[in-house]
Amino acid sequence: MNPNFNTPPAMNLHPMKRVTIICESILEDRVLELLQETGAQGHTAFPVRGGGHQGERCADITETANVQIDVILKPAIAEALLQRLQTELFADYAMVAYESDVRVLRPDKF
Amino acid sequence: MNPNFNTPPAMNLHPMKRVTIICESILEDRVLELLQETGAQGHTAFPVRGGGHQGERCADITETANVQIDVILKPAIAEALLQRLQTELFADYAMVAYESDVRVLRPDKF
Amino acid sequence: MNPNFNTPPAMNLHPMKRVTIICESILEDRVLELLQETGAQGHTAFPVRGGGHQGERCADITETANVQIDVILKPAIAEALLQRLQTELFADYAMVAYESDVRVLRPDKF
Amino acid sequence: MPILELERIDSVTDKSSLMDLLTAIQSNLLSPAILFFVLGVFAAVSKSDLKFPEALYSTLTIYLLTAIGFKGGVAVHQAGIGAVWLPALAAMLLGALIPLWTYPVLRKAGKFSVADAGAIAAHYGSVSAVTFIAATNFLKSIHQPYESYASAFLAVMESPAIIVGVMLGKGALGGKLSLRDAGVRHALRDAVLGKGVLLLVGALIIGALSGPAGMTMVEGFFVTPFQGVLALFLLEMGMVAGRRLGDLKKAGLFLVLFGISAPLLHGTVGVLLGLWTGLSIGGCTLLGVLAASASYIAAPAAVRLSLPEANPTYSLTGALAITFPFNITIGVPLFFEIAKRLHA
Amino acid sequence: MPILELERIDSVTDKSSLMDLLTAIQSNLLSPAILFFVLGVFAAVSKSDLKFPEALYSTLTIYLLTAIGFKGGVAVHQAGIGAVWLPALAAMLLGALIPLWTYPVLRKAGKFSVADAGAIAAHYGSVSAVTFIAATNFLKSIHQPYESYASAFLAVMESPAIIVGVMLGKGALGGKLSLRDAGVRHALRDAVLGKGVLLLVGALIIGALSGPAGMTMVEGFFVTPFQGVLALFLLEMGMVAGRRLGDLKKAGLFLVLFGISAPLLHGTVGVLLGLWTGLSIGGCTLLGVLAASASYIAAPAAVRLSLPEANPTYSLTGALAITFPFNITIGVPLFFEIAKRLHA
Amino acid sequence: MPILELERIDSVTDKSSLMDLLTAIQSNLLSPAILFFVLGVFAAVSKSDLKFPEALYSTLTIYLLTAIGFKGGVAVHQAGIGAVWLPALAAMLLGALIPLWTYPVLRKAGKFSVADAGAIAAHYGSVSAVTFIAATNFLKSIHQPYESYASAFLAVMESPAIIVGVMLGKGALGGKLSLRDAGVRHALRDAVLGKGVLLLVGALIIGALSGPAGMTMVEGFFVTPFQGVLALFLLEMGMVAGRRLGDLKKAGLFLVLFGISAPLLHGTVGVLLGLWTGLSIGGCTLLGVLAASASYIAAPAAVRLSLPEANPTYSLTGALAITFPFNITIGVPLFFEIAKRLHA
Ligand SMILES: Nc1ncnc2c1ncn2[C@@H]1O[C@H](COP(=O)(O)O)[C@@H](O)[C@H]1O
Ligand SMILES: Nc1ncnc2c1ncn2[C@@H]1O[C@H](COP(=O)(O)O)[C@@H](O)[C@H]1O
Ligand SMILES: Nc1ncnc2c1ncn2[C@@H]1O[C@H](COP(=O)(O)O)[C@@H](O)[C@H]1O
Ligand code: NA
Ligand code: NA
Ligand code: NA
Repeated sequence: MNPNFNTPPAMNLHPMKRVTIICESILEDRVLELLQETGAQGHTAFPVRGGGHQGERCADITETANVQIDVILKPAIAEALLQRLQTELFADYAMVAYESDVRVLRPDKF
Repeated sequence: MNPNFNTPPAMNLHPMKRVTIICESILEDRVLELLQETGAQGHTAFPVRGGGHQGERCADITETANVQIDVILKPAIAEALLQRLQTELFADYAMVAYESDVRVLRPDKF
Repeated sequence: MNPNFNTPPAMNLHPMKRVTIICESILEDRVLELLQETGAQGHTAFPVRGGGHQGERCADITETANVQIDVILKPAIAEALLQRLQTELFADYAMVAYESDVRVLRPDKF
Repeated sequence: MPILELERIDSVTDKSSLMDLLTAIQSNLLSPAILFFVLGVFAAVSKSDLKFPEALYSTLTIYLLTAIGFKGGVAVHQAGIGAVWLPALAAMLLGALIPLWTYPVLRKAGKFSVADAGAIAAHYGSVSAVTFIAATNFLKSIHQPYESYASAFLAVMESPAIIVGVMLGKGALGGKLSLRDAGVRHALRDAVLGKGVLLLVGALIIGALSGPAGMTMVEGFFVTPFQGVLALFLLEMGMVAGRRLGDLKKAGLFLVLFGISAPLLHGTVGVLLGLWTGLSIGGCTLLGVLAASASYIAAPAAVRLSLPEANPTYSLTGALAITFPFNITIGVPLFFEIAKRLHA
Repeated sequence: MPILELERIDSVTDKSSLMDLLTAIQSNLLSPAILFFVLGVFAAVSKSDLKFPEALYSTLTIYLLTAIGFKGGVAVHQAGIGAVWLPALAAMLLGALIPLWTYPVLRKAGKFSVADAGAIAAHYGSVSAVTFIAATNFLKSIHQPYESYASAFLAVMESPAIIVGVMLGKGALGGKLSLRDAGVRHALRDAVLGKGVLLLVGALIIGALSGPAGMTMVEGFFVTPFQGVLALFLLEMGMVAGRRLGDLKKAGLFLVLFGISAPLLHGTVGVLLGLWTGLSIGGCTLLGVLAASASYIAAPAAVRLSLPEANPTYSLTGALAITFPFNITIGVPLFFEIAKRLHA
Repeated sequence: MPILELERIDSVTDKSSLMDLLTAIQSNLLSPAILFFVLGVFAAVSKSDLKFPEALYSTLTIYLLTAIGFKGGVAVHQAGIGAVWLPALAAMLLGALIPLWTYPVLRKAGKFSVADAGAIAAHYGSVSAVTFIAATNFLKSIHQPYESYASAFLAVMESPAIIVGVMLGKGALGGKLSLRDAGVRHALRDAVLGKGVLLLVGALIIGALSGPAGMTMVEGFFVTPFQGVLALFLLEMGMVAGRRLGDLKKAGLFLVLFGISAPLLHGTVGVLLGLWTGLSIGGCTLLGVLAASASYIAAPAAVRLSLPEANPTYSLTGALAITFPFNITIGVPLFFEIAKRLHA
């Protein structure tokens, strides 16, 4: 790998995971409960529209609106969260979830 | 690189790319067509405001509003998508696009 | 690390950082000033709601609304930006900030 | 405000004929509200870039539910609970019973799964506030008086069918139902505290408490612009219904037939029930329309959370793209005609 | 509602003098709508934190277009197509022709590129609904009757100029135009199905179909609060225009001059055309104002997609920050004065 | 529109007794606006899924501020600056002074930090437009005339207290204040250009310039639906306040006591000041209500930016969850009773 490509992270930055969940608006409260049970310390949410295997979700009425929920958490619990989402919600609802790497200054906050 | 820094991904997670496109609202339909042609299986979109080389886009009227479109897709087609965006739209419109690495549980969905 | 896991980036893609800032809506202008001082060339913003150490911010009234500000910038200045956010704003306001790796086609734009 | 909202009772002609019905349908089709609905369907089908912001849809919903509840409450204040309780109770029972005969038909004839049949039954037993409002507008436009406390029936008919439908969809008939199930609890909760019921019942109580004095204060907001707001809302509903037309194929022919015959049957039953509980022609029409209507505000949310394995395409397409347009165009004048004849 | 919206025709004094014009301008400047526009400009220039949510802007746009279309349709219903078609056709032709003389001026004198000249020409040939509404308000405030079906002219003038302007901007004069070009198809589509045209024409047809009976139903929404809603909308437009003031430098002196002289010329032509097709003083004023106005709802979207290489700063700054404020403050009373003198 | 908004001055009975007060409170509690507030609290406490879109909250705020400012401006136009300046100046001074005695109490008795005490003092010295509107509605409902230019007092009372409170919170008493501090500059700027002040003062000036002629134009929007819009807004405010009830524990008992006794004291002072500057019973009531009210639109934003170390939970919970409900339910009829007795 080209050493210039990924600049080495500075000392003060700490690795975390960001889990992004996009799902039917109606599920927001259930997903937030699930986050709390998994040990997440916070979350950010906003309404989105989209499309996928369950068809277009054009967000003109609440019933077809989506919400995106982003949560920063310790790497150790990110996959546990995704697994729970899969077991409990993936089968029945329009939903996508993925994780990515992020870095923060205050690791104890998450 | 500090081995503790990037926690090794769990076995069940599969690498994907996330391509993020931020552009004039008016382009939404054209970008969605382009996504479909490139082979993306879904997308998520929401209105944003912003600023860049084409000036402030403060989203108070539709003509100066932006939209952000996120799409998760197979790594193989991510760059093709970015290239098409560049050839067909970058020159003429206010637009930014970038890709990043994400991991999902159900690779066949994307 | 599994070589299949991180697909090697294509030649034409250039590494950048994305810094994501989530904070009280009221701070938007101050954060944008700070971005400009740090040398960022643009930004994208949108209203979000959320919750964290400072309690629920449910965005029903402006006083409890959040904004998310995403900025793509040269890796060299990403950490400087995070450091300034920490020194000047972290203590007093509801706020979260993190950086992640992204890749773009036109590095000179950022 | 008298109990029958319009004093002038047009002497209804005896020879109520097909001509009358056709005239009523025609005049209904040419009202601004219905025409705006058609414009919305056209906008969706022609893929125009017209889009309502989601906030506008929510705002219009909040306004319509609050206004209709408040007006009904003031009418209850004037008529007294004594006049209201019997037809209201009958309406409530009707709502709870509709799923019981709808469900087996959907299972047997429609070959729907347990969950899907329960979900659809819940939608068709519950009611549509906007269909009800369109019916009151129709009655006003032809100067037909009606019990203005009828929106109390609307308020009490929202929830029961949802609860019954969800229980059926959870396998109540197969003895599989558990009241400890999180889904069932969700449904019960949503049936009582969901925003539709909360606004309707809440505004109804406020209207009943503040009475005509309160009405004088807020009339300029809840009454004056009401019909125009409805027209705007129907423009949006037209777009929503138009966008669902594509799902008709997925829904299948049976659902299309069901979406038209269910309101015909339920509407007639509703009119009869009105007759038995002593309602006027207008009141019978409204009870018929309520029974005929299918919910798309309260039911979808509650059902989605409590019967996740049900496919929402069926119930939403049926309620929004078939039954709703049928009711506001043909159903409303039809149930009025039926009420008129049965009263004769 | 009579064809001329105000029955009382003030006997217009003969000695129409500069004084009259100044008085008219002054009374126009002191109307709430214009003052709210000024407040909006102040809010933007002083960088106040006042911001309208985007959903409010869309909602106000939808409301104004629907209301003006509907009112016009009811007027067409009353006047009959016979009275409307000739001036409407003339208005449509005028819209299509304006780009033809605007384009060469912009190319030669303004040194704009082919695409930029086509884009600006499209904006100035098309029309601004809000300017039109401000003009009807002005006429009402001075009790000047006008043909209330005039919003039909507004509806038919939106599209033609966009199509002509885009063709010019695509190089039609250089023979480079291809009708198979995706951009041109987009423009044609948007010119017919864009939300501005769809709402205006749709509501016009609805008004024409439902007539005065329909008007009675929705008057409390589409008429009663109309002028106040306009005032609120102009507050927002003031902020939008105020924020664009900074772009005036980029736009250059030529565009500023053009943004004032184009409406002067087009407005006079519009008034004359009204005279020839038999409109009243009020109707002539409105046709003048339409010709003078520049589009900022329909044109920007269509032009941006079909002429992407055109710089939107030029057309938007011209339409929003120069021509719009000029028209609503000075243009409207001026074209009224011209109409009055030419009728004398 | 006369200076006293209602011509019919009810002969106020002499034996103003506790009965009168209780009757006034009861009738106030049964008004639609207050009942909708209660419904909102219930929706929040019962965790219903009812939610207002943020855009609706902003829109309602913009509407209410603009309407109240405009109406006040028209009244100023009619009364003349001569009648307004003295009580307006007194109101302004009162706003500036309230933080001076509030601050030490909060420091000493409440043990709040310098910043927190300054922040709370700023909120309680500034004013709440919605409380003011609720008070005018109460007066209208009991047919009590009042100086309709009183919203000018509202406009001038917003800013001074914020400036004084921020200076106290920055350590002005300890001599630590620096006027070059960015925070203080922010507060000064926001106190003059924040959206609350801008809309109120702007609309006031517009009303004063356009006068009754302007009022005729926009009455159908700014007056007709006004009270109903307030009811809808109070539904939302009820939800906001209800959600804050949980913070009462964090706020502590002292703040609860303060949130009730501060309005009692300030309200009485306000009524007295009205008496000295020659206001009617209605006017005195309104000045009392203004003094008693605590800001939750202008102050929170300005204070958050200029006193970041202050905990917003204290000031927002006090203003929204304690003082606001107290004022609109009990405070308003109480200050009216005090005004009535002092006038007797
Ligand atoms: N490939 C994708 N990229 C981004 N978002 C997606 C993708 N697929 C689905 N989504 C989002 O997830 C929601 C549910 O997806 P689905 O369950 O596939 O219908 C969609 O409505 C989109 O908002
Ligand atoms: N450096 C950046 N970081 C984040 N978003 C950006 C950046 N530059 C531009 N954008 C977004 O992309 C849009 C178009 O950018 P531009 O083409 O540079 O005007 C802007 O309005 C922003 O929303
Ligand atoms: N763990 C987290 N993941 C995602 N967003 C967060 C997280 N913690 C806090 N936030 C967001 O940052 C805002 C401020 O956080 P705080 O300062 O912890 O109250 C919250 O309102 C959320 O929108
Ligand atoms: Na039903
Ligand atoms: Na024009
Ligand atoms: Na106060």
